[in-house]
Amino acid sequence: MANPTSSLKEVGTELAPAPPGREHGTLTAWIQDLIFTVDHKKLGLMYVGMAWLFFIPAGILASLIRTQIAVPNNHVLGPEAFNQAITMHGTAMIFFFAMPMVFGLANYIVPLQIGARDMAFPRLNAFSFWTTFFGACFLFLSYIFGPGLYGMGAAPDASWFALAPLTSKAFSPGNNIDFWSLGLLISGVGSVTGAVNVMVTIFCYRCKGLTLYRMPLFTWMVLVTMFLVVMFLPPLSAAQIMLVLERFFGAKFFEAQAGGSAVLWQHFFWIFGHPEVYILVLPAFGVISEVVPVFSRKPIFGYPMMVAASVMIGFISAGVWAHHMFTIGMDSFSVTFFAFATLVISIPTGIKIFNWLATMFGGKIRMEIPMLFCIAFLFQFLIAGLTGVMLGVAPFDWQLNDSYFVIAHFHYVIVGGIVFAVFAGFYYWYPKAVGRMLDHRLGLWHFWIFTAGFHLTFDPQHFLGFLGMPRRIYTYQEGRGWEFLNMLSTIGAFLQGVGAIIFIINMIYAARKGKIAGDDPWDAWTLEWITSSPPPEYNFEQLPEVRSRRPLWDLKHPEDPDWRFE
Amino acid sequence: MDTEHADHAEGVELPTPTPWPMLSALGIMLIAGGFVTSFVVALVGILLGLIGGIGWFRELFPVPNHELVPYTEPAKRAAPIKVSPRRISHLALGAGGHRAYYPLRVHRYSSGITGGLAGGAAMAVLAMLYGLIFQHSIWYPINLLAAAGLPTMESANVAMLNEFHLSAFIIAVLSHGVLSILVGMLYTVLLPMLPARYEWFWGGIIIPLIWTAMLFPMFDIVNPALAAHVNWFWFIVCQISFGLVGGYVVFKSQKVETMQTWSLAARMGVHAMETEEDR
Amino acid sequence: MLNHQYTRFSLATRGSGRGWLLLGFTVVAFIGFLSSAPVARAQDSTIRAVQNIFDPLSAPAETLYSISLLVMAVCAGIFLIVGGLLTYAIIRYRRRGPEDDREEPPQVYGSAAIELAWTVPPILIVVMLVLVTARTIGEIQHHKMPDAAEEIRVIGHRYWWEIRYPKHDVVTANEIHVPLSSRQNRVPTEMVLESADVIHGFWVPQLNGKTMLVPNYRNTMWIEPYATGIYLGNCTVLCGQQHANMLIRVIVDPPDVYQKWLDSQKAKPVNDPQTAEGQRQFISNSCGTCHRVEDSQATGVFGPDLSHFASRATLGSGVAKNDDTNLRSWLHDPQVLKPGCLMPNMQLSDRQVDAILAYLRTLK
Amino acid sequence: MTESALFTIFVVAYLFYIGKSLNPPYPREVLEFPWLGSFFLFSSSATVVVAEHRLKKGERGGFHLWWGITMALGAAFLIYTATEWYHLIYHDGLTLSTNLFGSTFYSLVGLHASHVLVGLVLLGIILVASLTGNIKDRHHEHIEMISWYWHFVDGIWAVVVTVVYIIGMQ
Repeated sequence: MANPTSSLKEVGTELAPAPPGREHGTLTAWIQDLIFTVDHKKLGLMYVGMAWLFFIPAGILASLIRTQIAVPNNHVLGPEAFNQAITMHGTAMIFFFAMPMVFGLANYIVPLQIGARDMAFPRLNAFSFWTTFFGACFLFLSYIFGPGLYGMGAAPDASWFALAPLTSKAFSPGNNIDFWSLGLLISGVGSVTGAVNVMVTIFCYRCKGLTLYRMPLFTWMVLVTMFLVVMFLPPLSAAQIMLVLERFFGAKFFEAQAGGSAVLWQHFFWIFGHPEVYILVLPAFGVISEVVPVFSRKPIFGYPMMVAASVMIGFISAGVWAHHMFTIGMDSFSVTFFAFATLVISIPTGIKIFNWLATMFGGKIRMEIPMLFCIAFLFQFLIAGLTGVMLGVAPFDWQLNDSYFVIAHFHYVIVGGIVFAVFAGFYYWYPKAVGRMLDHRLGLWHFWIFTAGFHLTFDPQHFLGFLGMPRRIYTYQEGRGWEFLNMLSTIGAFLQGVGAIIFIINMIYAARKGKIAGDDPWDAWTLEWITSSPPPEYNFEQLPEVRSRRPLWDLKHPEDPDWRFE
Repeated sequence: MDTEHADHAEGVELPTPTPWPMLSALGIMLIAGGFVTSFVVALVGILLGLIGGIGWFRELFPVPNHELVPYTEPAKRAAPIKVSPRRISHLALGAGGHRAYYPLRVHRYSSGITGGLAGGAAMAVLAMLYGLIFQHSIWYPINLLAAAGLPTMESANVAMLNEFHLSAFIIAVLSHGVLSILVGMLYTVLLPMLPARYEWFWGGIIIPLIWTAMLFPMFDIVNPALAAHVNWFWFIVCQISFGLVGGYVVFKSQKVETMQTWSLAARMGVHAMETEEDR
Repeated sequence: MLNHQYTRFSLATRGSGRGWLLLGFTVVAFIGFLSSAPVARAQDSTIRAVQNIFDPLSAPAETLYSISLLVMAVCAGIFLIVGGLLTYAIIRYRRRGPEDDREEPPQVYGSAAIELAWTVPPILIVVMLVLVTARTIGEIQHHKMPDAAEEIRVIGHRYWWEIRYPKHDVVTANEIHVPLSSRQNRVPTEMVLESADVIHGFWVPQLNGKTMLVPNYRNTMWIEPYATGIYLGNCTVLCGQQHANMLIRVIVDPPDVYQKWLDSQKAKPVNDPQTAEGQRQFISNSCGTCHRVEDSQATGVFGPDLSHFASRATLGSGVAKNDDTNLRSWLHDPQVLKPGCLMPNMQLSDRQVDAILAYLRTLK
Repeated sequence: MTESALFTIFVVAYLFYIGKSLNPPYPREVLEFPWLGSFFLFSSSATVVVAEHRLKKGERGGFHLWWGITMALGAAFLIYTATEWYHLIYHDGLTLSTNLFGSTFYSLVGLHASHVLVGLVLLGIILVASLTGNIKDRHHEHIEMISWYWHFVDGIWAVVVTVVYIIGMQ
């Protein structure tokens, strides 16, 4: 990695004149700008836009899935369509909604928070975005070019963790699995380069005075996240390369007849798969750690512990992957070890929850929309963590694994945790990016409908798991005790859809008619609020200089600044 | 790449927008597309990737392309941060209501470790004494403790419980040691929060009783062997012995102020040492 | 060992005060669940369609049940405490009006002491849970089988189960008969789980947790049911299109009934001359390349063994009742009842279907 | 870091499948210890250091010479690997799809070879740029990075040799 200080003085000598032919306003100019841009803010917004773009089909697939299993012996989707739907829903939500959302927020917010003008490698940043985007397009093209009947395409159908022998040529003869592995490989390239870029940016481009120890928590969590991406995405890529070699060149990695092991794939997949959860959830923690203090009007409680806990989570997450595989027939020592590691990871997570709680204690909590989402996040993530403990206790997991309880658990993490944090972040930073506030009343509708829908959807699924309903079944027979709860869950899913539509309406409405935000609508403390909303292309006229964790507090309260107590 | 954002009087230098990264990415996608469709697509992809890559390289070499982005007009720039009119309220140091959350002084954490070990030792001695008196074996309580984690111990009979088992010994010592140290550490923090005059009573007797009561309903599942063989009187005596001995060691140690209390006090514009004296 | 489990079961659920205390902790977590509990105790005592993991009827499931109660109690306790604090914080410290905006609250950075205080108890809980987990794992995985234990091999195929009884030389499919175990006469059943193609998962919640069937691996699990009935379960690992209809039926019989069933499965099929035409059609339409019928030319191994087909209650791995209407539909086109299953439509005429149906009905 | 993780997975796969191939050829029968290839690659690590040293001292000619030697050694390594593979494929009949050994061997060694190839391209770009006089002081950092990459590739080869030719042949 380059050392930025060594040549800071050296100014580029050949300045291009003002670029010709880049006038604004027309559609072609807009598209040209999208393709050409290397600005971290535009790319960040493009990431976020891409995330919402793929959220829509993935969400529609989710509602189709729920419709199919709302009642026993239903025929909305056939078995093939159902398997494709669950695969595409899972893959798209993880890789093409949540991951771009993480990268989008990181891209947009991190340089602003650390007082930098842009990312370390702006062109690489554009490349990362486009590979991610094209990877996603590639996957969805399978609906057109896949090996389906009657000229229709067929999407991958081996579920998002694509367990090994099912994906081999013998059991999945078409090329839809190839769409899956190649699409994710492409976007994996984008994610890794993007992660390296963010890491270098954070390490080398912090403004004067912004030591690691003063860095905003969101940036800290993003840093840990990017480490995880760089370390743990390659195992998935490697496994996918093996799969591609196997499917195209007859290699024998996972083929049972040649002595290959289906277990190996699961190990590789989950070495990636579990840290992936933290890749997604740590930035969510970051958002919460930004929003909760600002709206409680107190600094984050126990900043050093928050950082330490994130780093610990990052480390421990490397050693827990096999808890997804308790039912695979491991020996008792391994089972015990992974159960232990899994339970241990609940400790730093618990510390975080307590710290957020302590931040709220003694504060003056402003119930704005971002804070509402944070509070809901705290409740839901608490439950998600506790169900995670239940799953971590291996003997209990033998009952719960691969049942609807697991579905409920990880949707609590991903929807109840990450998506809620994303909403919180959206309501929080939307004014910064657009210059206008999201509407409060619509926000309230969105919050309450979505939260109600969320609980109606996923609370009953815990009990479905207790009642023995396995995941990924496209139909079930009457009399298993699942009908009522499934119906509830489906109604909830549509309620969530309504909530999401209100949110989209809010975004469109606010972009045109929302209240003008001003530079610092929330009276916040981190550097992104020091510049105008939306920020100029170069972010800051003058690079800021900070003396504490809350530079804006120092400016707002010169009589009692933070730096006096560091 | 390090010279990308230089300040000038009239604006800031930023990298020139460029289509090459996007073209390279498109090329990569088409190469992958070649796998699932036909090699022609892959050829186009390789071509695009090469064009993109070369274009990108020329963008950077020998000197990265830049353009000068002029500053926006002053009216659109961010306003300077205004001084907040809000007052900041302060915690009244030493006020009763807040003490429970932010103990001003805690015992040394090291005293927690020694206290925990001492308490643990006292408890172990008592338990082994019990074993010696009633079962004529000091290994009896050790095996019972280990039965929480050892399936073989769980179903063992009394004769087996009286023998020495290495694995049981290791598990028992480890778990007992870890638990003792942790509870000792907890004591360093908890004791200052308890009602000041009767620390020994709360820490020594009430807290052990509380955790015994909490353990009671789940005892069957946590450690069925112990649940089956337990002598509750001695069990509670052992727990209290921990509380008393551990609590005593911690209690006797010197209290130290934490960084947090210092900065908290200083934050309030009150000098920390003075406040201490005030108390 | 076993006695322990029985007593613990009764302690934890019935009568004993401790059990009630424990249940008290979990009440919150159970509220929604209890609403479905009446369903769980359905009237039909023979078909146990509702497989509630909190209503275990077999030794290992019961051990899992007791540890799950512990974990849920702990989690419910934590939820009450943290959730309560959170609710308290929201109500107590919310902004109460414009006057609150004039003042910032005290700026508190943190407190190492209090953080230690809330770090240690979780560690204690983790240590306790790990100990219990380790013990339970050992208890189940290293369980000593008595000599009388029954052994079966369960081989997962795409969308059906092959069941073999090596001690008795019996082969059947989809419907697993196992003996009842009682305190006087312990007969646990040890299952060896293998797969012929992709990964499957075996799960009958009231009998035991789930275990995967992985090609090239030999996994084992055991059950020891102490209530008769037909237990329904599912394949739990996505194995292809008909994963949802890869249903499991475990039939727990009293020892004498079980013995009778074994004898009937060992008996050779009778060659009824009236169905000779059906048998001929069966062979000539190459049913025998995939299916096996004892003492005949049909020796296939890809599909379920049909030697005692008529003795089974269901078709297509539990997808439909084994009656004439369904069987006729199945023979015409299996893809109607089970779209995506590996048995192709053999394009049989009505006459052929009738003949084969009559033949299959004699395979008792 | 990414690359290390990527290699780790292939190494793990190789180790996992050692001795699990169901049909010949087995590693012991067909592999020979790559003395020559290892020599080429490891010595190139030394020459690249010399080249860098020359560059720092401002000796353009020496830099070109040693940089060129590094490239030649890298190319020689690739040629060695190619002949080894040619021998394996046409003489021993070991291909990617023969057995587990073939799959893991070619993927691991191939992954490494592709990194050598990328390294060669990077070295080549530098050489061409330097010969045409386009290398300025500001690029020294990049040259340093490329030489680090080259060392990294060497380090990986040490691991590959240990796994494939020492552990794998027992």
